[in-house]
Amino acid sequence: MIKEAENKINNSTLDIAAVREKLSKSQGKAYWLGLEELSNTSEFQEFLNEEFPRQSVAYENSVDRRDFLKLLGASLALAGLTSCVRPVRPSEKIVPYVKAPEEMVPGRPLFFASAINQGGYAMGVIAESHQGRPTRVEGNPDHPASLGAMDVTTSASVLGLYDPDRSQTIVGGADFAAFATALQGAAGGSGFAILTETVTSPTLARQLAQVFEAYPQTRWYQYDQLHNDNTLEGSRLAFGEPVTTRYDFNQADVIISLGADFLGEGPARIRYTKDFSRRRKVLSAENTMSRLYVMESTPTITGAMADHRVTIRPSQIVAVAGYLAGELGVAGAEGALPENVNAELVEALLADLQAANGRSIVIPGDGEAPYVHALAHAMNSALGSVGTTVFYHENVEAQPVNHTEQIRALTAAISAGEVTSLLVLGANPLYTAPIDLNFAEAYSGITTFHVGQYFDETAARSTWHVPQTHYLETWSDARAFDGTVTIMQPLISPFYNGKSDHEILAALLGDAEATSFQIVQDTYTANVQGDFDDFWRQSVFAGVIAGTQAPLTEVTLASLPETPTLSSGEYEIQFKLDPSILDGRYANNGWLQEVPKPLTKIVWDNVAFIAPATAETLGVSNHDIVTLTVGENSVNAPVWIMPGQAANTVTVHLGFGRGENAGHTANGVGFNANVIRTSDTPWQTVGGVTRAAGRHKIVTTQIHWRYDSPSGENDTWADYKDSTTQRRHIIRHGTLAELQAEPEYPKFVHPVAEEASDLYPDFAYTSYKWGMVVDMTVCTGCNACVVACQSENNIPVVGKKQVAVGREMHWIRIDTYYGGDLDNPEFYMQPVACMHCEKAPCEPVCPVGATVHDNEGLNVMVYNRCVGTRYCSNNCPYKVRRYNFLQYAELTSTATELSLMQNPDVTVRSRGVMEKCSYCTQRIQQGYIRAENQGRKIADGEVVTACQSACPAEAIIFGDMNTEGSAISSHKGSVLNYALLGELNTVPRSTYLARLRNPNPGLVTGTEVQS
Amino acid sequence: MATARRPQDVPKIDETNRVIARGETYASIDDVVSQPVEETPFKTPRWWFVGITIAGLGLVMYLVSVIKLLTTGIGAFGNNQPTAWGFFIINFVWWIGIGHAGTLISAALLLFRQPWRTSINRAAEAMTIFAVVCAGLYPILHIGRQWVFYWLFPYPNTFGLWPQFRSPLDWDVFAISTYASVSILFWYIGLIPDFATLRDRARHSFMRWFYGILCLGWNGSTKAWQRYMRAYLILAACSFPLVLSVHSTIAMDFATSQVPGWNNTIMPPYFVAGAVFAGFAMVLILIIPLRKSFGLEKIVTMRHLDNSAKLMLATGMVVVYGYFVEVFMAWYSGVEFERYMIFNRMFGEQDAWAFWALIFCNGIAIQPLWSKRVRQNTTWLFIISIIVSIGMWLERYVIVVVTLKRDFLPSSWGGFNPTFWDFSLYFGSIGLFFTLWFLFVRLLPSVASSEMKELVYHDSHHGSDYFEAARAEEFKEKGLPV
Amino acid sequence: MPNYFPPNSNAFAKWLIWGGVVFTILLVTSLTVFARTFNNKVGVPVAQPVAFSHALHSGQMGIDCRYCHTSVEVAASANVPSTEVCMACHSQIRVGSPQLANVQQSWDTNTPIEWNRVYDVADYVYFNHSAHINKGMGCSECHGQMNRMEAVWKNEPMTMGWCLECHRNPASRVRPREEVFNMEYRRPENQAELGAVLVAEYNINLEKLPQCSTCHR
Amino acid sequence: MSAVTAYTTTANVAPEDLYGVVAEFTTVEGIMAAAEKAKKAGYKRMESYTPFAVEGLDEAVGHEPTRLGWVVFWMGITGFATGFFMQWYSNVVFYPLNIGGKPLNSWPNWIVITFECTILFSAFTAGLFMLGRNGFPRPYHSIFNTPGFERASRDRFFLCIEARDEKFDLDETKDFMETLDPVRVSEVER
Repeated sequence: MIKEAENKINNSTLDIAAVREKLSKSQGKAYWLGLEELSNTSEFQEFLNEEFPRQSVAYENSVDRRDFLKLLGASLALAGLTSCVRPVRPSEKIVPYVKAPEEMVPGRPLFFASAINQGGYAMGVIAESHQGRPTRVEGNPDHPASLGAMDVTTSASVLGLYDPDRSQTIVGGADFAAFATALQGAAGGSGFAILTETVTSPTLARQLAQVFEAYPQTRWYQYDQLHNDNTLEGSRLAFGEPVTTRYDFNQADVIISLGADFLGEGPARIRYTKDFSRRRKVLSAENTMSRLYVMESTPTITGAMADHRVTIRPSQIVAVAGYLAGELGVAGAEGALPENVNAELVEALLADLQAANGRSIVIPGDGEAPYVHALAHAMNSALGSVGTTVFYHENVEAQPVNHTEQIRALTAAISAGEVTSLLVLGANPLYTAPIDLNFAEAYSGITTFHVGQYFDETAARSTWHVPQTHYLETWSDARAFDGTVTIMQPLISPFYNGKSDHEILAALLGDAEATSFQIVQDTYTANVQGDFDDFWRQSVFAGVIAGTQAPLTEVTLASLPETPTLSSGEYEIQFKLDPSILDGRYANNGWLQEVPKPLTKIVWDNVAFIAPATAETLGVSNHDIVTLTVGENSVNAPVWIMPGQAANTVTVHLGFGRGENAGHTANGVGFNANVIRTSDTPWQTVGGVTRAAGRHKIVTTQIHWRYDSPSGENDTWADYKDSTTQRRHIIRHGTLAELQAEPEYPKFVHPVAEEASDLYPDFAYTSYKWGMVVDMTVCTGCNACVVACQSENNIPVVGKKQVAVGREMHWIRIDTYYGGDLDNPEFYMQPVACMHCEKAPCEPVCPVGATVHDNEGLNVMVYNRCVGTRYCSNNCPYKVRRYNFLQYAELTSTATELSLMQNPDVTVRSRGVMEKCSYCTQRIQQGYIRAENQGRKIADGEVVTACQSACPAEAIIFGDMNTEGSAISSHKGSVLNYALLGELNTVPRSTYLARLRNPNPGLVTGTEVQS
Repeated sequence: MATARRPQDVPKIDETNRVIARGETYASIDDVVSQPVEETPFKTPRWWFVGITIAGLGLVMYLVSVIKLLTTGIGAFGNNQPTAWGFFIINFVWWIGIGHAGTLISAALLLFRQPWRTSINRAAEAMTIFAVVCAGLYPILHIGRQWVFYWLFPYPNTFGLWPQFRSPLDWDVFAISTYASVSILFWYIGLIPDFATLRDRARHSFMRWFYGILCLGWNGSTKAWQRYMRAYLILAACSFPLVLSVHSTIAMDFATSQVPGWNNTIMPPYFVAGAVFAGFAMVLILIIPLRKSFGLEKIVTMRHLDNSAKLMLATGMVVVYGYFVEVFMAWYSGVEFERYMIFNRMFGEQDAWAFWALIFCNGIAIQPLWSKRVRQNTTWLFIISIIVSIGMWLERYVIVVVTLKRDFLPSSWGGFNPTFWDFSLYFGSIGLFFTLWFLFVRLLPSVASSEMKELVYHDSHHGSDYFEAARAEEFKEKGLPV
Repeated sequence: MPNYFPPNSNAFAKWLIWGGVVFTILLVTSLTVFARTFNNKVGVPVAQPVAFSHALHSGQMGIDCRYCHTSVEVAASANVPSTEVCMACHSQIRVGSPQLANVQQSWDTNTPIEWNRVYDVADYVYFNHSAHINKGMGCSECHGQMNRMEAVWKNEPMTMGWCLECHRNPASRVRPREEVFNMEYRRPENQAELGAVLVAEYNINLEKLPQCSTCHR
Repeated sequence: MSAVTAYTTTANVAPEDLYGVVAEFTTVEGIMAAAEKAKKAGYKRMESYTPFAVEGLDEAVGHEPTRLGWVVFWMGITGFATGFFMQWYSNVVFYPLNIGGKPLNSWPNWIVITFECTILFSAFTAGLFMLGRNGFPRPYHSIFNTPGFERASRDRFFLCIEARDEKFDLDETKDFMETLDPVRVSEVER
């Protein structure tokens, strides 16, 4: 692989023309064509035990043209196994450097600190580079927003770098010089405006300042769908100034979330997950954990983690918040508890809050009304948690503004003729702007300069379009949620001669030749004491500039305004960013499209969540189509019945329905929820829901979610089927109280007596003994591990149709089960990858010994020996093996520049070969060789698997079980430790810590937890 | 020829039940058996041309499907996760099962001195070999990288690797290849004297050459016969345990695994019974038209059909017992996985139909065979045999697909839905089978004439009921029911 | 009735059978040999764009391997030197010599020299030079006596079976670290004992070496 | 009982290329009796040819019982050993690998293949040894020169007293044959 890599990088002339030509031929039949053969008439009551047969489709060719190109656009691969396809390998060339780069050792990756800029906020990353090819990013441990962890979008960003769908040519004029002159011309005249996304970058701010100096009449607007306007407005309401609130979940004993998905949304989500999980880490009865109450209308991963989850409609949050605030003695706050909220629970909640004396957090959701935020601030200060768990600091944005107001103003200005030419940096307003503003029409009327990574909706309607650089391609800087500045360094020169925002503004200022490097440096040369080179080297190396964290500020509560009356109607519609592709900026990323969404396991689609009860009244079931109407706008959406969804509340996710503008992966996927999203009610509104004709096959990677039977009995087949999961003791869960009751041998961890007995003597694992523990108590099911694994192990994307027939390739999956009451269920998340059983059932059945054990206990899969009988998969109780039914990975013969992204240390698998989690054996081997060359043993924590490094909850622990006092041994020693399907005597090396909840003792009757 | 002298104490047995009609002579046997083979191509009956054309089309479909498989991959078929084994293995087991009756008739019945085997063993053995050919191709086709299937054989290689002998799949490799080669040997050895006959009867020099080479210069010398009969007996003695071991091994593909519904000790015996069951069904499907079209009624008598039907009934009941035990053990074990598996088989929304359909085909449909009238009615026998063949295919469908769909972790449950190619490969293999069959009945003597002559000899000297008589006496002495 | 076949047909038939048997045996053996040698181009010198002579540089001048193959001790791949390395000397020595034309051109036009690969391990095999060098495995064990090769050829079949010979019994090949780069090194008579000692001294993990995961990932 | 009258063909065959004298019979009883008589008369080198295996004829003609059974038995043992050794050697000695935590020599797993090898060796020994000892393939055989021998595979039974029998004398033997009540007696050349 490495030599392959060398060849590629050194004589890789990127044949853009060829790729374009390939892509142009890509119109194919719709994905799910033929899937409707499946008659899926089950009613909503059985929806959970309904198992949609994963129908295979009689398709003409393996991966049809469109799919192929989707995959091409999504994930391509070097053929590691060419010699399996072609027995005789052709003679290869070795192409060395002419001048070898500094500090580069061929075959050794280099690591660079940088940051991904998401909605203006920085997420620190360490990017891995092989011979100059960025192959992977991981979190930067020194960065406050990441602490070394990742989420799906961060891991997948490297795929975005190589995406051949990225815009590659300047449109509107001959070259960049022409663009520059045109831009300067426009700015010189009157009515010039700049539209950016959220700006925290000091350099960009500096340049903008320069622009306003040079062109005083220039206006600046910001619009970014990721921007949390309500939080901003809330803080204005509460304190009169747009301060930023920072929470410390590590210190909190009681957490009340008012519709806040703080584990899954916002620039601090990874940091908050870390803090939250560390507070809830339990290995023995000595440990304690915080208690989380969540009030939300649609299940989120935060809600799934809740100890008490309350399902309420969006419009009721205000009332509930008001009631709570009133009870907590916030002046002027009042509200009546809705009847569908369990009063007893709220009382207990209040008691808890009081008891926590300051070690509590009340956190409102970004989508909630500003008034709710104001109440939350008031409550936090009333509870005295400010300074303990809640902190305020100045807003770190260059200009904190309400973006919805901004786009409204911009539209008005354009129609008023005040703005005649517009420079758009990165944003895609024609897709994301609220529909009622009719921004598109206004936009097309004027001279527009668009800078973006894709030739998207906005680009298509612009006078000029210039390709924008990917964050791995340019120098830049950005602030983290807490203000810490990161200098972002490039790993590779721009693929498609894109331009960075800095270069664009420089060009605007008349210096079309300026490099981002120079521009970014200039920002700091001025105000750095001491040796600049030292400062620069340290800052760039560390990935953070020391001491740039925003200082805390004192805030004084203003008196509460009038309680707003939120319009409520029969049906409320709630808008959410998609958990994977956010507002659509990552829509063309195959990894993010194929990663199963948390809780639902849906791939390649967005849907309308409705509650079971609502589905009954509407008479619809999964895959049916409903029409959502807001005002005069309406959209058709496929139904997904979501347990725990508030009644008469529909939740839709943004970012889909990109038509033909987003690239070959995203085109035609899902529906566009923006068309019913208006500027005055951007996040939740009132609308109509009616059943529409037709069906749309939604594909999920899991078809049975039921944990237990609703009726509790199992004398009928349906109930029996429901409750089988429970009787299999797959998920073992209990409460902290139960653990403390029997700290030695908790019954819920060992529901059946297990005694290990075997006819065979055990193998001794003397050198290393690798093992893994997954802590289900802290796992949020955020999918970070899934995508991290995909990127590390060259796992292909297979497309919706292949997933539909049960051929997804992810090596690690997150099993999700719903238990208890359908209207407000408990959620159980269980990441499952190869267990590396010591008595692996897969091994003895392989006729060629392609899967065997090595002396360190790894269940190794030898791809090049595998003939593909698939017997191992049949015999694997955990069904973690993945099979290349078709040539998913790309062969060298047809490889494009996307192949450069592959990890050269992992073989790429060819058709007809089985694959599975390898415990990242390549990392173990590298660690081993490194250690041996230095004549020592591998240290604890030196070898980290991809999933482990990504996990923001630190739920995955990996290491050598023979090392005394290693993290893994302490976890294996925990009383909560259990083996999945251990009674099969497979002796898995991966085990689980039972799922612990910490419900309010006052609310627990028997084992029944009220919600 | 001399008229039969029959022992006085033998009860008279009605004529239809004779293993060979009265009045047959050495020569007449020869003529009946050899005539269809010796016909000049122009004289070949029309039904033969029709038959082989249809079968040939099936063969073409088979080849097309194989090409599709090799070019596109397993992905073109219905297999998926968790149902990693689909039609390939179903058909493999189905064909292997069919093969078994042939060996059983020729080997086991020879050892048990059943004279009625003689006239049908040749055809049955041919059926065995063709079925094994169809079966043997499936495991090779169903692997992901067919071009390296030889890695399953122990051969000198540059990797320094061996097959993994713990795997039942490698047991299959040995079992199937041994079974195929031994069956062919057994069959060929049996054919040698008849080749000699054809050589000596040949009117065209070409046929004389053709059969002259095939018979290896057989001259019927007594020393040759002496060694021949001993070798033939030993081959039979080898084939009988072999045939039992082969299907037991197939059963162990499932029984040694961990999958609930596969991991049953009942599997080997009930697979063997099922194999014989399906095998005799296929024998009847083939023999009934054959004896009619070639006018072999006099040597392939009702007696043969009747006995085959009886065996079908007996083995069928064993299979039904197997189903019962599966259900009982699942319930009795108290293991949730097993229980759920069996309940899903019986009541699962997707596949209950298959279970009840196979219960009908293999359990209910054979009950009429208790009545002699049905057993002696070729039409009914033919229909029932067809139903049984379908039922046995369904049984494998339930065992392979329905079981795999629902194993340990509900999160990984899946579905299975075969594509066009699954079916085309299946029906194609039937085409392959019948192509070979039609070539066989045209080119080779479909009845072992030299062995028939032995029968004629015994018939002429002791009466055709000689053996029954002998056993009847023996039974009387032991006080057993006759 | 006459005989259909002439009397000598018996002999013919016998010859046919025995001939067939002999032929099969010969075929199998020859194929086995073929797979291990010619098929792998063992011992076949490979022409290169530049007539670089290891015999001259390594043998006569005694330049250390690591002068050009710098990463051999620290990385998986023993890198092929960049043109820069050649020019380090040849900007002074034998400038303008026709044999160096390609090197000069590469330097001037800044285009890499495309060398032909001699040792080509399959892509799914992860051979690591540093691991072998540091554990006392000499270059010449695989590459033969490079110091005597004008044009380089593959000295060993490089089949998995061949790799395993040593991975199963490293004591048979391992040599003192200081001898690793010595092309003229000869195994001593007491290789068995010496090997055992070195294996212990270098902490070579005999258990791990023959594992699949050691070379395949 | 023979309805056919015996007649003799006298091909003028030179003694050196005479193979033997052959008598043709129509029934099993005929040839059995003839063989017995011939043996009594002291003929050793004789052989009978029949369309099917006739019980007892081999003793009548004076053939030793075959040793095929023993050969097969020992080859079966060899097959058993080979099969087991192959598996034991490759798993325990040649490349010991940890397969699913099972012992290296998990002999219960070897049973099936060992058994199959036993059967394979035995069956092929039986078949090939039989052919080999009978000298097959043997397209040419002097006995085929016998007039009317094509019925030897149909419905006639032949007894041949070979010229190399030391008691053989053309005329005597022919006369003796006549006494056996055959349907025909003929001289057969090599």
